[in-house]
Amino acid sequence: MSDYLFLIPSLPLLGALLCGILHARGGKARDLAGPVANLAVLGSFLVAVLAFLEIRGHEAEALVYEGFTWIHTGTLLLPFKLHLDALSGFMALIVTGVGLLIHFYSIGYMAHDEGRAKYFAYLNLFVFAMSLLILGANLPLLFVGWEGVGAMSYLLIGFWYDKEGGWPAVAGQKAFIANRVGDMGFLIGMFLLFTNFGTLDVAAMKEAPALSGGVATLICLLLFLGATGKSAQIPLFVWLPDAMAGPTPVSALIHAATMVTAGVYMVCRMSFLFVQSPTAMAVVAVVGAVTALLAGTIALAQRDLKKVLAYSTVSQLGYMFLACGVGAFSAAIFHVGTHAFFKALLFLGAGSVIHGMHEEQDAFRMGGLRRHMPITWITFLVGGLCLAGFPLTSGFFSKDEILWETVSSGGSAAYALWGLGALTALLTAFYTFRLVSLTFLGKERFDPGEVHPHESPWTMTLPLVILALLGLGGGLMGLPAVFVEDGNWIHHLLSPVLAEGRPFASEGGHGLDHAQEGLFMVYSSIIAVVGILAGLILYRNGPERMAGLAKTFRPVHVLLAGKWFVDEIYQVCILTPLAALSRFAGWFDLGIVDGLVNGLGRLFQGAGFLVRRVQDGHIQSYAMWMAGTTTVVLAWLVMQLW
Amino acid sequence: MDSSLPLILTFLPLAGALGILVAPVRGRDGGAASLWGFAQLIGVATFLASLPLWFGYGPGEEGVKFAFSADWFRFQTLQVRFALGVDGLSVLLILLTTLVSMLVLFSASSHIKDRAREFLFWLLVMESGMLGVFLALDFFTFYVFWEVMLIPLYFIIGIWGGPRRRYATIKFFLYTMAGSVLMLLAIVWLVSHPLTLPGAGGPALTSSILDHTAHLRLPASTQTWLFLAFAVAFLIKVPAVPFHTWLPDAHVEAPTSGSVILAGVLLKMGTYGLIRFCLPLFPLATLDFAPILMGIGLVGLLYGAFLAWAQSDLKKLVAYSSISHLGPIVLGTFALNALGLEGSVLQMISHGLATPALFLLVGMIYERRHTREIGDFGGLARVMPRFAFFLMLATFASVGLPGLSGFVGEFMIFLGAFQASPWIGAVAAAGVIFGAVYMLSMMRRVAFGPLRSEENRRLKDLSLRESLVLVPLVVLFVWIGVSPSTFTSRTSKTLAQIQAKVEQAR
Amino acid sequence: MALPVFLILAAGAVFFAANVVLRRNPAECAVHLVGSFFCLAGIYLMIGFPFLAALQLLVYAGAIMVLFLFVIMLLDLRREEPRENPRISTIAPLAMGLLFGLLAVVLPDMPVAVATGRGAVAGAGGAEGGKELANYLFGRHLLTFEATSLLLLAGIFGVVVLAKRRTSRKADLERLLENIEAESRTERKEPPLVGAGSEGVAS
Amino acid sequence: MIASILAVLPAAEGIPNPSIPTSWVLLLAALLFILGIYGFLVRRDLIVVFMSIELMLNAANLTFLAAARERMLDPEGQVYAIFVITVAAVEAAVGLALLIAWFRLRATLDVETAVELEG
Repeated sequence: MSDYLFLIPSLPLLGALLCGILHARGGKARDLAGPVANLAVLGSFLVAVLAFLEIRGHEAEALVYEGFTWIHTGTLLLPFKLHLDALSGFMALIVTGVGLLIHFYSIGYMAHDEGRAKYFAYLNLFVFAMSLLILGANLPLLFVGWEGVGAMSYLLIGFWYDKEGGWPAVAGQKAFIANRVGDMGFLIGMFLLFTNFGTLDVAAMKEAPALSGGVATLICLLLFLGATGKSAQIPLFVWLPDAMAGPTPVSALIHAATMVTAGVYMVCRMSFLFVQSPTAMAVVAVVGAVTALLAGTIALAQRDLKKVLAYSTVSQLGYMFLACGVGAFSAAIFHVGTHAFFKALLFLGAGSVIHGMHEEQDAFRMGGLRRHMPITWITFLVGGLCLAGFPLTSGFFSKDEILWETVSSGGSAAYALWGLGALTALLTAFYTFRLVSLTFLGKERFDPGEVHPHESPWTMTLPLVILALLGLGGGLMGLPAVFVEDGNWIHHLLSPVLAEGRPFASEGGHGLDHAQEGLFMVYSSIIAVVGILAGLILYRNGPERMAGLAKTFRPVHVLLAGKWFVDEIYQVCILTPLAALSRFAGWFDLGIVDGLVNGLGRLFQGAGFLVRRVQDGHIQSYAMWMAGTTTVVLAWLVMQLW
Repeated sequence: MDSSLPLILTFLPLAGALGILVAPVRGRDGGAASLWGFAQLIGVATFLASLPLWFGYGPGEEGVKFAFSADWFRFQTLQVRFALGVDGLSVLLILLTTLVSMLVLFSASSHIKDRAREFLFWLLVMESGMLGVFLALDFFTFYVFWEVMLIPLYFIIGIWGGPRRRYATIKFFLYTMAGSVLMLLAIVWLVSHPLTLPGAGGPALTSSILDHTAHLRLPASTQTWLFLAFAVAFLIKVPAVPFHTWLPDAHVEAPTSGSVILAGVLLKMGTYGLIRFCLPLFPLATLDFAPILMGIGLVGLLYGAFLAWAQSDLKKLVAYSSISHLGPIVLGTFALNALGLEGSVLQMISHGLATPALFLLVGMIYERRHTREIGDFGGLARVMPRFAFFLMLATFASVGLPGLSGFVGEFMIFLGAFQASPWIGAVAAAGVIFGAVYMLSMMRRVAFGPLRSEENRRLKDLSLRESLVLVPLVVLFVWIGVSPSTFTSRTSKTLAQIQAKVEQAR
Repeated sequence: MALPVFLILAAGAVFFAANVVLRRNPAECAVHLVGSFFCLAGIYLMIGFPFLAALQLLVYAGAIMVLFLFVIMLLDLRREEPRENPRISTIAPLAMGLLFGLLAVVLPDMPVAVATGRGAVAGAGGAEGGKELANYLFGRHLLTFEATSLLLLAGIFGVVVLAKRRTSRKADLERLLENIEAESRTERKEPPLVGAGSEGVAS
Repeated sequence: MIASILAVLPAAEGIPNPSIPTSWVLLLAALLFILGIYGFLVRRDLIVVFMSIELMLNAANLTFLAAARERMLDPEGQVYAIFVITVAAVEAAVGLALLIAWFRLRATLDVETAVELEG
């Protein structure tokens, strides 16, 4: 029972409150926000490291911190319980570690933005929510972090809410609502879990007996819907590219390293459930692979630096879900780790480029920056190599492991999925180095008169260098068996926590041996090198050469540049009908329902008018009424007599 | 042992009101300042008087505390008693009433300029009416206070309201009156129906709610129509979907303080009544009508959300949003399990905090810009950061962001509803999306985006006094969000008894 | 033998009554009403009430109708214009026809209360019938008799008060002239007899 | 010819002129009454309306007397008839006075113009 565990979330929370107060005071105090925020995350990182060592050290299965009872109603008992085991420990390290680097980088990046204190408050709140997500022992607590992270990304994306005609605010809202759609699935999944397991505590659910196939599949699919919302997979990935409207460090932290991996973490955390339903695993794998390919193709035709990286993130996330789908949960987490390093590096590099080029984001109007920003150039190159999967880089090892696990998971689908993965790897390498050569190589395509790029200050370049080293060295965490007998350190770390399951293997798949593993490793390195060279050669001196090619394949280019028109499809199929439905509801409510009520009023009024017309002032008409009624009465009497 | 606390709670505001009516005050502005001061003093005193309830009725308590009862009038064999008391169900709502009333008294002076004396009189009378309803343990006491509560709002909307106030206030009054007349019919029938009390020899007439709740045995058919009579009266008050059209008009035309009290407390009368009367008194009918009413709750949630999305008037949007937020409460109540009931009570409190905050903010912006069209706003966060901060918090609370009060209530309700019937629970969870859609789009169009019009540029931010009024609400958002069990534990025993009463009949 | 005479008288009464109602000129109506009263008096005589017949002639024909004629002459009333909206004048005859049909069906066998003993005195209608009637009138109905005398007294006072002139003579004249102009403007057929009409009233 | 008229005069004994059935007299009264109502409802001239009222009163008188005759010339009937006549006289007097006052105001007796009471 280690009670220092609650420090990991509470330190950033404290930091956020302090920054909030500093922001409220304004003036000079705002400059203090940066350091305060960094200190908070540093503290949290150290605690995470300490906790991680404690677990690794004497094999303590997991650290648990039991706080106050949060919700206690009838059979539902949800204490505020934090639980750090190998999986959440590793994730905590990444979140707080990369988070720290990004906080440090943000000091320089946001130096002269007058809302910087508010920015750091939000960033700290984000780390708080993310750590809550990772450490939450029961699903509702995880959900608190889950939506908290969504809210923070909403605020951070819309940080510059009055720039570009208010577009960031719209992007933020889009992100929040897309997440909310996913959260609906997560919620219903939790309800089902509670009705079936009677508890929502992850550890308790793990021990509980297995569910029947159908229910398990339904729950897994619902949880996966939540994951697609958060980790931007096929149905709900539209918000991530627009999320680039936020400051670049935000994109680095949220949309590359931490938040988007929350979905993968949740799937791995519930791996014991996913393993129980092969169909759900298949769905996860297929969705992952298809998303990877789709995003990869879109990235080919993007001009905006950050948009390319955003789609590349969606694509890499697709890889992670592919890994989860084929049962290689530890490979997924390994890729989460390495991806966090090099993608954060690429984003921060892009940030430094944009910072230097005074908010210019269009790669077509850059070029030749290697002479102006040497550090950024080298670190960006390293990042690009990792992303492309250049042999021996961390990206290579983690992506290769995923591809290897996919093909070796047996079953007919394995080869198809591997094919998709390999093709995406080729595309990734190609568009990465298309970007690198467009931005850094070739001649300057901007007029040096009014734009003079300069290298970013050391506070920004230091994190780049650190991340570059991590990117290169990251592969050591999971060396494949071919190199070192049991070099896959991360696999051993996570295996006790993650469930083992080869959903496809059961279909008589033939486990491949080491020789094939080496062979496939050669395949992926060839793919990477080919992609890199293609990217370099075709885009060496500017986009003109490829422009011609783009014209010949006009429809393909339009399709890709238009992002497969997914946004437009959603707009037409979902948003407009819903808006029309709501307008109809508005009209219906006022017209019909309200009409009925007012109608009742008018009915009585009308009746009043009818009666009034009888009193028309003529004496003789009154006499007429009298004579008439007496006659009628008389007639009635006569009838009676009869 | 009769405790005098409920008496103080009920009659202190009334005494204050009478005091204000006759207080001879002079002063620069015709003595208004001293009147406001006096009224605010009464408001604070009532709130302080209600605090002992919080400590006296701790977690895990059950049964009626602070009871007070005196003979009122005798009618042949029926001895009607003026009975007051507090139990798990009403303790939180009483505290909510005193808090909201106190905040209204502090915030109203900024926008009620003319005839302050009458306004304060009616406001305090209304507060004592509301407290009376929550405290009442006797049918007649309940019905008297139920009517006493209606009349002040009729005047507050009618006199200090917006352009179409007469139409709105008459509609509101007639609508609720129609419902309460139905209820009166049922009450009269009930009270005239002899009840076999244990140990009291033969069947005797009594008008105490508790006796009826404990010993009422009715055949299914009579239960049905009695249930319907009560249910319709309360569904009008909630307001549930078919009977909701009075709410947007009443809100749009009411002055800010009127809207705050209407949304903060009056709407809870409906749901409180459902739990207090419909469930325990007519268990068989409750079981028959539970699915239908869960459906009504669900429709309220979705229909309210869609309506809110279609509004261009800020105040109307918030009004429809409260219809959408009360839908789940009805849904949770008729899920008939611990989760649903406690979730509904908690959601009542959290809605009672979030919507008043939203209305106060709408009022503040209306005082500055004199328009409620969302289109006229934009980019206020740049000019009024404090306003934007509070608006953001209130929106997140009402959208149900975890960590704030909205989420816990909705989560428990949806889970309870899911256990009652999976499909309704699932669709209700979908309602969460629409809730986010219209609130967030409202906030974006109001606070974020570029500063379009010149007038917005010159707006001054919230004054210290206005912010102080909002602070207690925000603190409670977080407190309920972070540790809801301190609140639900107070209601769990009483609600368990009510649920047990319904279960017996199953 | 008396039946034919009765029928003649009845027909006369009905004829005169119909004319009272249908004639345009009020003066003619009055004359016809008098005629109808005579016929009625005759009928009273025939069914055995000579005192009543006399009374009828004296009071009704003599006093009341003279009063009517006097007023008609005083106010110089012209022919009455047909009504613009004939609605009533179409419905009324139908209603009256229906009513008469009903009465015709009902009245013949109307159960008349059993004759009281007193009435059996033979020859009550004869010459000394009046004495018998007088004893009855001042015996049993003395109170009613006195009441009617009071009524008459009140009537007289009423008439005097009503007829009193409130406004000055000149004001009356002006108003009358105005009204006459107004009335003459509304009369479509006859030319305005301003000259003749005014000095008649002025006397 | 005088003889025939004198013969019509009621002989001393029993009900005079028994050959005249009372129901016929009642029928005559009814007819007169109805003509009175018709005049009252249809005519626009107030004076004619008054006359129609007189007509109705006479019809009532006739009914009284017819009934009295049926009951062996019961004086009760005659007394009522007398009262009816008296009341009619007073009514006519006051009515005509009102009529004159009305005329002084309006210069016309047309009933159609008096619609101030319209609802």
